[in-house]
Amino acid sequence: MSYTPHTERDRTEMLRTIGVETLEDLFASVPPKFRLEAPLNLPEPMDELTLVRHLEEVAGLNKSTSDWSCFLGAGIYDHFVPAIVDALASRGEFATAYTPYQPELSQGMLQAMYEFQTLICMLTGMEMANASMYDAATAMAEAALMLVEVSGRRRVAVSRAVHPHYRQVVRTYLTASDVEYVEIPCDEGVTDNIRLKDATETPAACLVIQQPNFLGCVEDVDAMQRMCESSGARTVVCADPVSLALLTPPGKYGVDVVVGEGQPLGSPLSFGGPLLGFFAFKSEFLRKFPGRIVGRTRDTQGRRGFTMTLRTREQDIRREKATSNICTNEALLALSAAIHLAALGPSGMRSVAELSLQKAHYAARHFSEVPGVRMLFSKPFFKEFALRLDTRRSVHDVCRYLADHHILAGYPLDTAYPEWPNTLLVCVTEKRSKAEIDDYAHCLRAAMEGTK
Amino acid sequence: MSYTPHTERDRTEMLRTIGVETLEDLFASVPPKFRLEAPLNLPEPMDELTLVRHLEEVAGLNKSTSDWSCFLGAGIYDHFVPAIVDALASRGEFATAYTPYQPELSQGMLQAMYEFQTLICMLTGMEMANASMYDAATAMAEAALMLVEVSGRRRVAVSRAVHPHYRQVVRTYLTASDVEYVEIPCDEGVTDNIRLKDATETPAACLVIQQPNFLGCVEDVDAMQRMCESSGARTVVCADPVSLALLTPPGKYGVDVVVGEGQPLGSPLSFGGPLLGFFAFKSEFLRKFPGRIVGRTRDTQGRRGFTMTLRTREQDIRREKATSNICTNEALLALSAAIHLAALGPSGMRSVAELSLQKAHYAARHFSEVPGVRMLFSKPFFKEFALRLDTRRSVHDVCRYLADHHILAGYPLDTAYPEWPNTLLVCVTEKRSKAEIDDYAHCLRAAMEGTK
Amino acid sequence: MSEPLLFEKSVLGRTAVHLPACDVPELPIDELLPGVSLRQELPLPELSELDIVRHYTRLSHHNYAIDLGFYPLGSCTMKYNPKLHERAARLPGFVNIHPLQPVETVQGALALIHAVETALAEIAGMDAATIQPAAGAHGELLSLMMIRKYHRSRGSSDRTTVLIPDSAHGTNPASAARCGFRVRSIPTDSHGLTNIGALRDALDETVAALMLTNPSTLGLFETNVAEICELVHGAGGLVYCDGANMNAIVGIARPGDMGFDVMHFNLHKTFSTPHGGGGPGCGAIAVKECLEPFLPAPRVCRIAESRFELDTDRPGSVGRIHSFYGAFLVAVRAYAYIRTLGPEGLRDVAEHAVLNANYVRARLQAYYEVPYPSLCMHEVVLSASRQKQRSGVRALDISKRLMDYGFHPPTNYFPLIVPEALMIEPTETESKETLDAFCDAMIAIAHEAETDPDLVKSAPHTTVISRLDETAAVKQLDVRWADASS
Amino acid sequence: MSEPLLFEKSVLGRTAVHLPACDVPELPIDELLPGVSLRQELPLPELSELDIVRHYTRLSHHNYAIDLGFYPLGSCTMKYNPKLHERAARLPGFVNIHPLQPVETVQGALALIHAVETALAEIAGMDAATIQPAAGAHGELLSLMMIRKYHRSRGSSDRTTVLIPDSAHGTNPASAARCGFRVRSIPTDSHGLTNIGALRDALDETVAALMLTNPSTLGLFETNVAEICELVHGAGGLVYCDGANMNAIVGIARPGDMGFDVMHFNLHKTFSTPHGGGGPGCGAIAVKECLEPFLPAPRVCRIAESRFELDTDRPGSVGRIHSFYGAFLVAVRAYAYIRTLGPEGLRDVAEHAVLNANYVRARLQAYYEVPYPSLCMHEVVLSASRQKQRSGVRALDISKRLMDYGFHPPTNYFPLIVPEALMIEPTETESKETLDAFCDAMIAIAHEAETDPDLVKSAPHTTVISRLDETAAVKQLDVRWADASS
Ligand SMILES: Cc1ncc(COP(=O)(O)O)c(C=O)c1O
Ligand SMILES: Cc1ncc(COP(=O)(O)O)c(C=O)c1O
Repeated sequence: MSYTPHTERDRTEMLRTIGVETLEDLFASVPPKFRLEAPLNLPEPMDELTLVRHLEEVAGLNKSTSDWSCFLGAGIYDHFVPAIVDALASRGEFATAYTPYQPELSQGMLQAMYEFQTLICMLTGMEMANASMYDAATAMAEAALMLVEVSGRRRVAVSRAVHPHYRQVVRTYLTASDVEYVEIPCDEGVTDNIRLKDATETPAACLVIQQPNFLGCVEDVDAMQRMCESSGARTVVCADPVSLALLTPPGKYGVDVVVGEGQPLGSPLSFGGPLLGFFAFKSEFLRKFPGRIVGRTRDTQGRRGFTMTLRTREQDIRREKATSNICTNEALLALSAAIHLAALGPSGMRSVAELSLQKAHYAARHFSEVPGVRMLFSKPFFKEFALRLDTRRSVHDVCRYLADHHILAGYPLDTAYPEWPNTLLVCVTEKRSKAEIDDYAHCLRAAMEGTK
Repeated sequence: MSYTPHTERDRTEMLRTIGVETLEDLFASVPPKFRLEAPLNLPEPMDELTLVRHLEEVAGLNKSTSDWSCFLGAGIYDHFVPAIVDALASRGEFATAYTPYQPELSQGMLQAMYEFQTLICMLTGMEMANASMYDAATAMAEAALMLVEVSGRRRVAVSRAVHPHYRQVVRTYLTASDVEYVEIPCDEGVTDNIRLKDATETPAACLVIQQPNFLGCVEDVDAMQRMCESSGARTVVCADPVSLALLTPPGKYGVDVVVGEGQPLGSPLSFGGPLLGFFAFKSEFLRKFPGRIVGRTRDTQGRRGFTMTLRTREQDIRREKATSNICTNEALLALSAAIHLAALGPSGMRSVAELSLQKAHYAARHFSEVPGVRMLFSKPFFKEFALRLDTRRSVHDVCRYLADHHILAGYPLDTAYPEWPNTLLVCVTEKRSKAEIDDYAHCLRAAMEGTK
Repeated sequence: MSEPLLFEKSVLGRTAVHLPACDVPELPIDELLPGVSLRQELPLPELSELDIVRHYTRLSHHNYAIDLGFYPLGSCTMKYNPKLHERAARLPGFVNIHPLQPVETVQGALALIHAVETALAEIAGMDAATIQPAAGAHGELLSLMMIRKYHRSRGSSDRTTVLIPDSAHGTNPASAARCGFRVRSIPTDSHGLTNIGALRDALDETVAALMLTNPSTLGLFETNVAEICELVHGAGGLVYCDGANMNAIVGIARPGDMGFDVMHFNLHKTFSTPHGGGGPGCGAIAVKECLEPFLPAPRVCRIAESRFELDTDRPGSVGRIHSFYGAFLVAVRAYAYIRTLGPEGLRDVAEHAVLNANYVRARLQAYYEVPYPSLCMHEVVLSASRQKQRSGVRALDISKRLMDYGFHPPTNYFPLIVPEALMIEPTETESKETLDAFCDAMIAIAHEAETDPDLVKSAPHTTVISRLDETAAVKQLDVRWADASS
Repeated sequence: MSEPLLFEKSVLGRTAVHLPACDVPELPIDELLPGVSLRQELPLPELSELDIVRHYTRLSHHNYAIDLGFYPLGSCTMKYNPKLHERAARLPGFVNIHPLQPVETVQGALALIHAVETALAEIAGMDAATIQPAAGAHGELLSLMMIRKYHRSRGSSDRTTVLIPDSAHGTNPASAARCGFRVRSIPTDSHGLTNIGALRDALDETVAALMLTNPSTLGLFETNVAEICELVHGAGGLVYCDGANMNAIVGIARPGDMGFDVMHFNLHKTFSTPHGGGGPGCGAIAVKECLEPFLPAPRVCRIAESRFELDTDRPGSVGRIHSFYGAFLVAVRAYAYIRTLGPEGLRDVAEHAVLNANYVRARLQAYYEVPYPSLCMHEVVLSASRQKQRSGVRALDISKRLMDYGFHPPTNYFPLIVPEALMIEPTETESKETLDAFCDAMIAIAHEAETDPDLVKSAPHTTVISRLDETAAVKQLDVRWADASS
């Protein structure tokens, strides 16, 4: 089985046309010593029926949120996705196309990307947006590197309230470019303004913050933006796109770059991948930003058409002088995000945000009533909040107890923040029902009692 | 929620254009006494998220063959369906189109139906086939009525080895037309030739048989066809399309009409509906057959095109003189069947048939080794066979025992054939693994022991 | 570009899908099937998986559908088919269940059928319903069988006539004939309604039933429906409602309240299940108590709050009419629809369906003849007789020309009593913008019919094929491919 | 017909999807978010569900894809993407799992990742692999980071140069630059292979690595690969294999055996995962033991026969390069592919990919210049320089004209060292019939270039739009819709 359509006769005729005897002959340029004698050490082939069964079995080894209550967030969110998203994005015309290098044959995807860019601008309040990045983490790293390039300053300040994985990725990227990485501590769950001030006294290319931040709290983007402006540092805000239906968009404050994770817009949890980085920026960076962008123009008959543009920044033209090395990005997830945003519209997006807000606060009130449980921070939060569990047994034990009740309890913060042992980051989206939240509270109470 | 796109402003403008004040005014012709005052007594609306959960719950109340081993056949078969069937047939362009009344806009479906008709002819060995019927049962009834009309004989003979539901449907249809129904008994699991001879001595319009018959056994179509020819009766064979990959097709014997259930070709079990009746016939009936048919022709520029043809038989033109009342049929399932047949091709179809045959016989050998269990008939069978269970407890109890082990054991024949108490019709398709069959044998043994 | 046939793409020895090897001990086939005549050759096409994917993807691009644009085919209710329903109808718990499983293992399916039947009875204003008929015509046939048996059960086997207005859909008389009834046609009066005088004249002791489409195929509500039902009942007949047009009155008025005894729904119309290019459908029927005993077996019945059974013991029943219980997966979609909309949503459907049709009527009445110019219900029937007279442009030409504007044409030449009929049913899911674009096109075509009739008569100009030779299709009948070389 | 933008279809107050009512007690938002600045307006488009379905269905009809036809885009390996994989990648147990779930609850996912990584290492002839890079370029970058750290870990922080042949893909030099390396270009010799002399000259103690694409973007196998690797190793450098062209040699030969230290795969090429119109992809890399410690964290590791863990304790690692573990659902598809094909099937892929490319080469070599006319691997690079010289018809024109024949064009103007390059990669899933039709079209166009060059230069003539003004696209930059009225 290899999806090759060749019959014996096809092969014979084709080999004759080519002028060789055997398939083997075609590989004459591969030195014989490198030609495998034995087959690869891989499992034997499976037919479709057998494979489907096997895959169902493998998938069945996972506990999915189809059956379990998900209170895990921390970067990947269990938001509602309407049926039309996959019904449309999965169409073969989109899914089995390459990057739209030939615009005459790719107007569908090109128009969809132009619309995606517009939607991201609308959501973030920014002037321009590219056609996607791998994920939020790499979008953030690329934003920082772009601003290093623009500013000539080889120092990047990142709030400790930024997603720990994203910080790690930024660090990986900066290390490779020998750019200095400094971390701004948090205070009460938000970026510490005073330490920020100190840190930006040494000239930094940019400050990177997250809104709402990893700990769930709402940052004062306005204040930090003004502080950075006075020190000449640029700003990168990593925004939860769902929160943007509720919060003043970063663009309003004059932020330089807004990046973020687009997964909550129409993509499932997918064990964390593929993801969708979005990247919105001030138009002053239009020769500097990474990745693809689609523009509107006219054809020879004056009809509107779409094409990839500003291509001279890109690797295939500029090679080592390109603004980034990115090539294949996340077009199909961008398409899903566009469909999702169109399907929800302003009222749906606002509902999702408000429901998440209300339910998260309801949950926070109830969970923190459980003896031994209290809120770690007192700052305003959106859909995630951190709990401190006052218990002799570890928070991991508590999580395990809830897992026995088919609840994914949250993300133990100590993994990334050793300064906060026995804390748990809990996420509540619009998909969690009151019953599920109450059940969590109930189990949490039992777990806390059992551990005293 | 009603999928209506109207805004308040749309409504106002449209009402003004129409020249009425309110939506209510549009219903002036409905006598006020009939206008509902109170809303219908129906459950309140559900949003998508809530509804999906609800439907998953309802579906979850069923035990599906995703988790249970299915040895049930009796007209609906658990055959393998490759992924491309639904991937292609579910495309909106096919699924959300109406009957192709306007050929210029419906060439896709029309060509697919022409191909379906051809595939059915290839499979059955017949000259022509229509574009589908509701299901095998109604196809059979319509075939009988067509032959009553053609022959002028108001008597139809049906083998008792035909699916009991189909026989009931035929009877319902014949009763409504005051046509006599006679049943030919079985002998050793096949239609009794001697009784058939007796029955066709009184002139009958046709004989209806099934191949393989409901009891799983292979009928001697050739012999019956010759017998009927001599008595002037026409023949209708209801064929399992999967068996046609293995058995000489009825068309070879000169049969007049071949009908059958197309579900095994690309459709899931679906709790028995929607189904796909197919209807293939000798070309002499081309002014008499029921339903739609697509023909090939040319457009004004000489290009090949497809259109519904021989329409003067149909109800919309001929009204009470139409050959049938059928209008909407089963186009989308016919499309699935065509994709399925194309995907499997001759080798795949033959594999399915041979695997079913081998596995059914393996199962029969093993099951009938269980003490107290024996084969009810000794005739050659294809993928189904009848067991007699020599037990004090009922066969339904045995089935219940196997159900406790997540096995759908089969169809207790006594429901339809009181002459055979404690018998079970078992079906084994290519999808049943050796392990599943062995497990069945094991449970059957335990059940039989437990009941002694 | 035209697409070759599957058979023309076939190459000997090519394969798409593979099956597993046999995991049980194998025996020679002729040992397993002694004396059975086996097939020698199986002349199916041989293609690769990619061939097949391309073939059908390309064919799909040659097919107009609701998903692509406005489809105002009158009497067909081509409304939006929610994608959500497609997902619902693919849940393993609905798809992978066998109709003969023990009832304990299919309680969800039975509950769903029961819920749909209960909802349909409520919407109809009737006492019971069944989803078993596979399409509207099947529902008609079943109903007539029940009516026949009803009369016989009361000793009157001489009720052999069914009255049907001349505006009725062809399935009505065809179903009546299929059930052994003599059909008598009732003329339409000058307002487009059933001619009561003629009906009165036709009513005698041979009348088994009147089949009335309400709203009618002219898009008009039969205002005298109460009187009509009384008359028929008075003469000992029953009244059947062809409910294909329920989209106009769902949640507004109920056939049962008007005096009808039995009706059919087309779930593939009113309840938004996709028509699939010609099925599957579901022609559920609802009946008054007097007809309930005759419903086909088996019936889903509730025996406890959440416990359902299949009742096969129905001695009065006309018998079975489907291999199993009807189009279950179609019912799943209809259920999703009913649960999404709720009572207010269903009423909304009717209101906006009627609003849309009247809006089209109002915008086009200056350009096309409107034979019955009152307010219409869910559809409006125009006539191109003015165009035909002035420039020879017929309803068919206008229909074909609409394709060039990107629209599916309305139904044409039906109902038969309207010359050059153009029957337009917009449905409630279309926006004002779409209706305006359509009306603009219709008006432009009316203008073209005056100024450039040949342009219209030779349409369509932008489709994959132009008009087809229908006569040749019959005369040189070719309904299956045959290898030229064989 | 052109399709308006979402925004142009938006109507104030229209809605598609509804959310549930709030089932918990609600508090005023400003009480929940005290002092937080809230958004006043959210300028997203407002459409009905049907609007959206039609919009994207119509857009899809304006997009060429493998599912519609031949897509011989060189270097992109546009092979059939099995539909079965789409179903697999939608199993709830794969789709609805969170990356931070306790590992005990995601053993299936970890087992699958482990199996894919193990298979890739075997196919590469390497010791370890990771699926974390999101695309080929990401894999390159990660590899270079690892190479950088490898050298530093051995005390040589002055290895700052990366050598890259001039035929390489643009991502190679761009990735090197992104990683702080200086790029030095190595010329190609007259046979289309790496110029060994030039390589030798370039090798000094600043060289960190050579990035070699094998088979190269000219579709040629680097016959001297062993010598090349030895030379680079001898100079203290590492050798990177750009494995974008693995489709030519999968199951035939292994980069690890040839001397490469690290390579990337494009699962969205060789392993048939759909390219999605520009992603998602997966640029998995495989490495020799010496680089294993530098692989990014976390790593999936098997701690018992069927028990997997996520190892985050990797002190040598270059760090994290993805938010989580890479494109899991892409890996699911690649897994399905590898399990479907097995060892023989994978070899089959390479053999037929190479067969197809050589067949196209053989059929076209009389009509187009073939700069390197030996047997090729999975793709053949032609040049339109003859056509350009004779009639001014360029590679771009030929590409556009191919659209009129129903084909997607080859890659053009790459590799940069071939003037008027037409880079044709048929892939193994295309049939001889398709290749013949394509070659016939190419030959016809070669003829048209002689007889009617303007026809070719003004192509395409049958697409939804004609050639676009790319200059205007930059000069009058419009990369987002803005309401004309605002
Ligand atoms: C008025 C009317 N009655 C009956 C029918 C028959 O319905 P079906 O096609 O579902 O059999 C139709 C549909 O075409 C119709 O429009
Ligand atoms: C030779 C070669 N190298 C690298 C790449 C980059 O891969 P990706 O687009 O997945 O980043 C490509 C793909 O375009 C390629 O063809």
